[in-house]
Amino acid sequence: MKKLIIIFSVLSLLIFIRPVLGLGANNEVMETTAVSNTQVQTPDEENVLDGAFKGIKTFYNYTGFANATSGHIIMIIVGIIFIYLGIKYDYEPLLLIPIGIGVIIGNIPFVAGNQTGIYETGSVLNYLYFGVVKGVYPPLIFLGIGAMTDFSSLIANPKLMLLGGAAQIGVFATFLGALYLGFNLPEAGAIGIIGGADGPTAIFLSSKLANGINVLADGTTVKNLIGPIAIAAYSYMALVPVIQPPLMRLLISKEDRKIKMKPPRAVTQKEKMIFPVVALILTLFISPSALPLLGMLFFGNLLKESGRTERLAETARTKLIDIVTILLGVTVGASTQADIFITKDSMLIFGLGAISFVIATCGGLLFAKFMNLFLKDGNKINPLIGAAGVSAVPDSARVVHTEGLKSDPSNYLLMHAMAPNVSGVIGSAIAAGIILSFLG
Amino acid sequence: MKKLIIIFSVLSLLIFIRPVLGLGANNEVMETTAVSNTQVQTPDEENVLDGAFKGIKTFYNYTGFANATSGHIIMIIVGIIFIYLGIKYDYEPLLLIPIGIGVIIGNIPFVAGNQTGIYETGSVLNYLYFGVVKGVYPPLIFLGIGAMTDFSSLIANPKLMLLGGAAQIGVFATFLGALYLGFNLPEAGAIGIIGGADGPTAIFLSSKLANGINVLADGTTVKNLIGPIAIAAYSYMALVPVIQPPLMRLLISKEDRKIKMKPPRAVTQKEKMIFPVVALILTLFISPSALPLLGMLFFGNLLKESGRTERLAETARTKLIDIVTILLGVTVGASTQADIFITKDSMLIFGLGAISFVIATCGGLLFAKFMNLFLKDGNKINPLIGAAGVSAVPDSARVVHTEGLKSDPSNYLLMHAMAPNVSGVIGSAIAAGIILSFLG
Amino acid sequence: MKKLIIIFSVLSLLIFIRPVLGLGANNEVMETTAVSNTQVQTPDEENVLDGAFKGIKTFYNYTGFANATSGHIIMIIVGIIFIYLGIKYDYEPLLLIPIGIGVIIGNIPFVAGNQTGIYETGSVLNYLYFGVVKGVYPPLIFLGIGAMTDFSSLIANPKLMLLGGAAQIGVFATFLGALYLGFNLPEAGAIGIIGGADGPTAIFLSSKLANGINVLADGTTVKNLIGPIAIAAYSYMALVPVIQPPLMRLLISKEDRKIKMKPPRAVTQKEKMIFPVVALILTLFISPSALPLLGMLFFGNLLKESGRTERLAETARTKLIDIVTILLGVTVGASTQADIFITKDSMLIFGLGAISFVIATCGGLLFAKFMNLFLKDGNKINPLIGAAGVSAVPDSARVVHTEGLKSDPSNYLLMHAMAPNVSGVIGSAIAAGIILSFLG
Amino acid sequence: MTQILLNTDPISEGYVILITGLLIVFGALVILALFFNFGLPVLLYVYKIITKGKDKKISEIKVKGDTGFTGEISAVIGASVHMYLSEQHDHESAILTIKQVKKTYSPWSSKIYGIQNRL
Amino acid sequence: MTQILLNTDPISEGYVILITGLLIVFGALVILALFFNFGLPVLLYVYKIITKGKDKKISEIKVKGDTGFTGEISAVIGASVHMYLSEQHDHESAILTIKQVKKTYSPWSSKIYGIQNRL
Amino acid sequence: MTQILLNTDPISEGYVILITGLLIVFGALVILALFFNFGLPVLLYVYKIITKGKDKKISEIKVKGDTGFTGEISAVIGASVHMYLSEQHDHESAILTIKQVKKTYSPWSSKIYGIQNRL
Ligand code: NA
Ligand code: NA
Ligand code: NA
Repeated sequence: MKKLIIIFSVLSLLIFIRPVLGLGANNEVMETTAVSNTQVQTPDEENVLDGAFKGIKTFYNYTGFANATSGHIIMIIVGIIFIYLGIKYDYEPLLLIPIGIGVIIGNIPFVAGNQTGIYETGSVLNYLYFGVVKGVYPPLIFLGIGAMTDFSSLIANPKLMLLGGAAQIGVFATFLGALYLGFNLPEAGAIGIIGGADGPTAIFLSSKLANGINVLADGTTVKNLIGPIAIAAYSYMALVPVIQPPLMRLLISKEDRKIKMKPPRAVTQKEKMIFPVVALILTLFISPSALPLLGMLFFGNLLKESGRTERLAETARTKLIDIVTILLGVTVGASTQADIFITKDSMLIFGLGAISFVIATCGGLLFAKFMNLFLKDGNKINPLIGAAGVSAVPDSARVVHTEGLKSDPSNYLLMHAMAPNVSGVIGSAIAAGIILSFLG
Repeated sequence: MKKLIIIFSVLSLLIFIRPVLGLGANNEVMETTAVSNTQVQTPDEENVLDGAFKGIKTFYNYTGFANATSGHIIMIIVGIIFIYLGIKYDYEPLLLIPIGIGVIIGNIPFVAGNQTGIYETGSVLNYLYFGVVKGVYPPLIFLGIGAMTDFSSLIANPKLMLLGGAAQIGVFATFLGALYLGFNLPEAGAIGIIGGADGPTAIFLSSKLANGINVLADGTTVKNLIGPIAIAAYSYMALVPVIQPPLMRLLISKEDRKIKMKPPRAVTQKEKMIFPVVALILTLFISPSALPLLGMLFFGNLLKESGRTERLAETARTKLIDIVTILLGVTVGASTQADIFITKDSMLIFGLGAISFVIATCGGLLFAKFMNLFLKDGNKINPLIGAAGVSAVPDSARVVHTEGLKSDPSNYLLMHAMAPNVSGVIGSAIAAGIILSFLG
Repeated sequence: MKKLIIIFSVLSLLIFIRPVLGLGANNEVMETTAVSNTQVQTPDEENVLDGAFKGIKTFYNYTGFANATSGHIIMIIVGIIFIYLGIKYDYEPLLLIPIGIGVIIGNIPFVAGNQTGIYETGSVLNYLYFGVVKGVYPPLIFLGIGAMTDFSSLIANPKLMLLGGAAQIGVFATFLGALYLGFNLPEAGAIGIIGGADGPTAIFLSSKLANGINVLADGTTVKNLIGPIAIAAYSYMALVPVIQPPLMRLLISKEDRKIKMKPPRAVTQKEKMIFPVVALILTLFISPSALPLLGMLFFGNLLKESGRTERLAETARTKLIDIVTILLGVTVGASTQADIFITKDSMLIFGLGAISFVIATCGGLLFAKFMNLFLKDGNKINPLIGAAGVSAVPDSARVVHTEGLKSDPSNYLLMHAMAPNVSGVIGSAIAAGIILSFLG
Repeated sequence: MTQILLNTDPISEGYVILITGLLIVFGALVILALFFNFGLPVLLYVYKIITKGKDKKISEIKVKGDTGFTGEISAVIGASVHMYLSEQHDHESAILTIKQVKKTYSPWSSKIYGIQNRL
Repeated sequence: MTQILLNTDPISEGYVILITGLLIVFGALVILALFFNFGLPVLLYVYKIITKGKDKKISEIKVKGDTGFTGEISAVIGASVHMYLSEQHDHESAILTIKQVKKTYSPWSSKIYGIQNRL
Repeated sequence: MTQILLNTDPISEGYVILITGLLIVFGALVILALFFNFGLPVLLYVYKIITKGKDKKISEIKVKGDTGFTGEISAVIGASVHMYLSEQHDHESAILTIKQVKKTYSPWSSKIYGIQNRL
């Protein structure tokens, strides 16, 4: 054994250190005499050595150092900031960290042609990005959401659903704003959905309307805005705890903030089972284009509530949603390749996104105050929960809860805020369906 | 901060409530004078308002209410019934509930062209349906099955395998029946496999033979029968506890039902490890076209029995099979889109399906009685276990067990019924391979 | 009920046993008189019976028995040996068992045309093989690896990284050897990476360079060497405990083997969080083509270390990596279809693979001795850990540990060996990137 | 890809969609709200009459579902969504476990490996 | 897609396939049965002779596999498939655990994270 | 697919790639090593100064991270990689648990179902 190995290694090392020993390579190849060999040798020697320098020079042109642009650097820093926010301040870490690292990955400077970049056909990232471009990931995430969401607060107090509707003002106002800024109709529709405060819905709609593929009646091709829209949606969702509180204090009076609401009634298991089925049929009959989103959402919820399919629900809300979240996060992040991402449009979209969240929140809050005009004392709702209508589940609900506690430490609003919160999800999915029907 | 937000929201609200304030939209766009503005204004106002009504009218044509047909309603009710059976009577909930909700999702009336329906290229459902159409899901499910099935009862008592063969009479008889009813050969082959009482096998074979793509020698294209066949197979599998008992009482005498069988011998771990490898080679050498099914089945079983790959086996029989079951169930369900599903063919297929289960059960029972003629006392088998040969693991085995207990409360048949039960699975996979070789 | 079933079964049985009763089939079809019927009958009878024999004859040509070649038998035996090694000696069971069963599955003889084989478009195996051909599986595995690898030993003692570099000599020497043996440049590059002792990297690079698709400048198409390269890489990785110890004893003196190393310093959580981000940026700026591999590796590691995304890390290192491992193993195994796999090239590749592991190990060991020349006493490293630089995590590290204990039972080298071990992974990924840039 | 151009001017069309959209979203949620306010109770009542108490299985769950689970209590107890949900969840699965301890799963029949039902 | 038309008349061809198919399915299962009745014992005996008792590892498992696991017992104990399977399963993994507690897994080598082997 | 032919003769080119490749691989690892030897400490020091002790959360983890976890100890305790890693892992998640017990997760916000964070 040892013997064998010695021979092995010696032999192979010989081959390897040949140039040092100065034996011609090509003489084994093209039988030449020892003489011509030595003649060939010296040039060959240099050949190899300065070849090495040439090689390094050549290779340098492939490195990121040779191809880096200010855009790449900026985006990489942005990615690092995302990660930092996720880790340090715990803003949506499960999204900001994958997206952040994705932004870095997507902005490593490379030379096109080796199937490296996310926009190069045949690259691995491109295959994984497929699920975003074709809108496949969002419904799978909605499946998991459905399997982890409890709709009882909504069933117990259906009128709170309207708050989820009011917040959709954000969607349509942003849509209008985008039109004013010169985006064409489908692009504006996709941008508007940022106001839905709902990442998967935003990705789904933009993949259908602003995918860089569709051609309009007037022959112009829509821009690919999936990246900016997704990043905007997720960023502002992460910032809900920063955006909403000031608006609440601004629009809701101290007394109103103190309003205590009646505990929601208990909900039977049977109601919970019927809810997803009925909601699915009703909402989709009204807005069929929302089918992939709402269909999967209520499917997941039925798996959870049926009491017979717990193992499927468990898988849907853990491993399945985790896998999809990982792939979605990193590819959405990587889609922010500097040369494609850093454009005036992206900046406009971020501006509109901020406005849309503000409008949505205000819409929810004001509509809550408006509803109170028609409710007799004792039944009045605490207007704060209107802010939860933007969805961004369950952050905005928690923000409401915290604000409520600030004005009255014994006032637990979380349960009540969950109703508008989840109806906000349904609302923006319906809105997405409507926009898709009109502009798809 | 506050300031900023106030300006933000005020500005944006302004934009939003413009029509109420009566400021022209298009005058910002096409610089007109204040005069022309007010002139333009009023029509524009109406324009927008009655435009809204027009809009709602237009949108109404997209809603399910506008497009619903009796077919849609019927199928939605069917879906609800599936879910009800799954939840209330616990018939195969892990299959009936996903399929049921899928049936509902697939029968939401929509206007074609927005990539909504499962048969529209580019729709999410269509991408998920891919795994059914290409027969990718069934082998993955077989992988999980293999990783959760214990073949020891079969190893301990190999002669019981024949019962699994006898039940395949159901497959070929149904095949023949379908020919009589005018289906062409490939279609008939796909329909026949319903008699295998084995969902994944049925989907796999029909995706290869009756997929609406293949063209026959005489130029006719085969019909796409995947949906009806899958639904029929799963429905009757769910109804095994209803279908089999009467046939048992009909064909097996009271005394026979009382027969007690010798306990199976213990099986060594080494035998369990060898079984999947040998069974894989033997069965696939005989029926190579069954490779995707049997290959994965025995692969999964080896992962389970090797004792070195427990973590892979665990994943295969839990999360992986769950994910595939979710996707398979909902897409198979959704493939029952009324306009495509409600046809005379589907009705015929359901009829044949019922017959096939009856024949398969009878075949198993009668063959068991037949075997007893050659077995000396003490070695005789209880003919009831013949019914387990239809597979439908492990329901039919449990049905046998229950029937056995009815005639003799001390007669535990489950262990013995598992042997024909699992061999029924192997049998119908082999049968599928044979049919595929002949008609593929 | 009973009644119904009796009629059912009787009817259907009638249909089934028709030939026995001697009723003509085709007379129902083509209205003939009872007379012509009986005339038609007898021939028809024979027709069916000797038809059956014809049928069996025809079918026999589809069976493996009819199509088996010596190649198939050899490969099936190889597959069984893989499984045996995995189970009996616990060599990499999680890889050898799936690959082994895959080898068997891939070498079941079949008649082309029924979408059975892994190389037939439309077959299930072909769809699963996609992830190998397109290099999608390897990055997903690297994601899981990152989520389960602890880089602290590397952070604590960065100079040990160089050992991971030294071992890459194996990669380039093998590359050169392949050139000598007449492989063209891309093929040689893919073969060279076997020396990286890193399955996923080998699959990734060969899927890009030696995929049977690319066309060279001189018009020749590269060979598809993914199968042989992957099998070689995994086989020798499994044999690391056999290959390395003799070389260690051969090259490292008794005293050197006794060297005790200072315990690595403790590493803070913050360093662990920063490592993946910085390492990702640095390594990919230098070798951008390694992006899919190193990007995912460090992404997974950040998920692990961030402390905020444990659920994603957990999924990545358990269920996700398990699923990919199952699919990768079985398809890589199945890709060894005899007619395509058993070639002179494969044999050469196995030879080169063996050499490459030897060279890599020697390179690591010798470089470790070389480093000691520059380290003052007390800081000296134990040259044995150089062998861990080949990666093959964590086997080679464990081998080092065992060898260390043999010469001094109180000398725990594992911790120290992990540093070169993981840096070996990074090193060979970088090398892959370089080769891809030059030859891609 | 069909596109309805109600107006030549995208801005006006924008307003149309804005108003239409809001009305429809509200409409949808109102209908949903109405159903769960009035439709559902009726429906459940009818169902109860039809099955007149035969309906064991689920009613159990129902009863269980009620006791010790008024919104107030959970609102106080579960000061976090998770707490609320997970408690709810254990609560259910506790019942399910009892019911399904004999259950098992397989893609042919959902009855092998019931334990994993709680995986 | 190849199609053999043994007969011009599909019905007759149907009967051919029916008879052929049944014979082959039976044939396959008979061969399988015969192998496990006669082939396997021989094979195991040969293997035992070859490895003449060196064969520790697996034989352990074997022994373990036998004790306390005759079909009758499990048939009575495990009145449900699940019970039977899961017990069986714990049974094995118990052994595996002892054997593999030091095992770990990685796609290069299957030896990191052995604990997760029982995940 | 771009291919640089520095030499007409593949063998010589092979040597070029061999030398170039080795130099670059080493270069990369050297840079990495240097950064973690000198760059990182500086970086952390700067960060510390900037956040001057505000930086609670992570420093906790840090401290925790240090105590009872010198390489030597783990090298002895964890005689297998797994032991080492998993201990490390429990170690962290213990802290995380305390920190995140109120956390919950959803793809909109990562805060529903924190418990499953340890799934
Ligand atoms: Na929303
Ligand atoms: Na069957
Ligand atoms: Na390596």
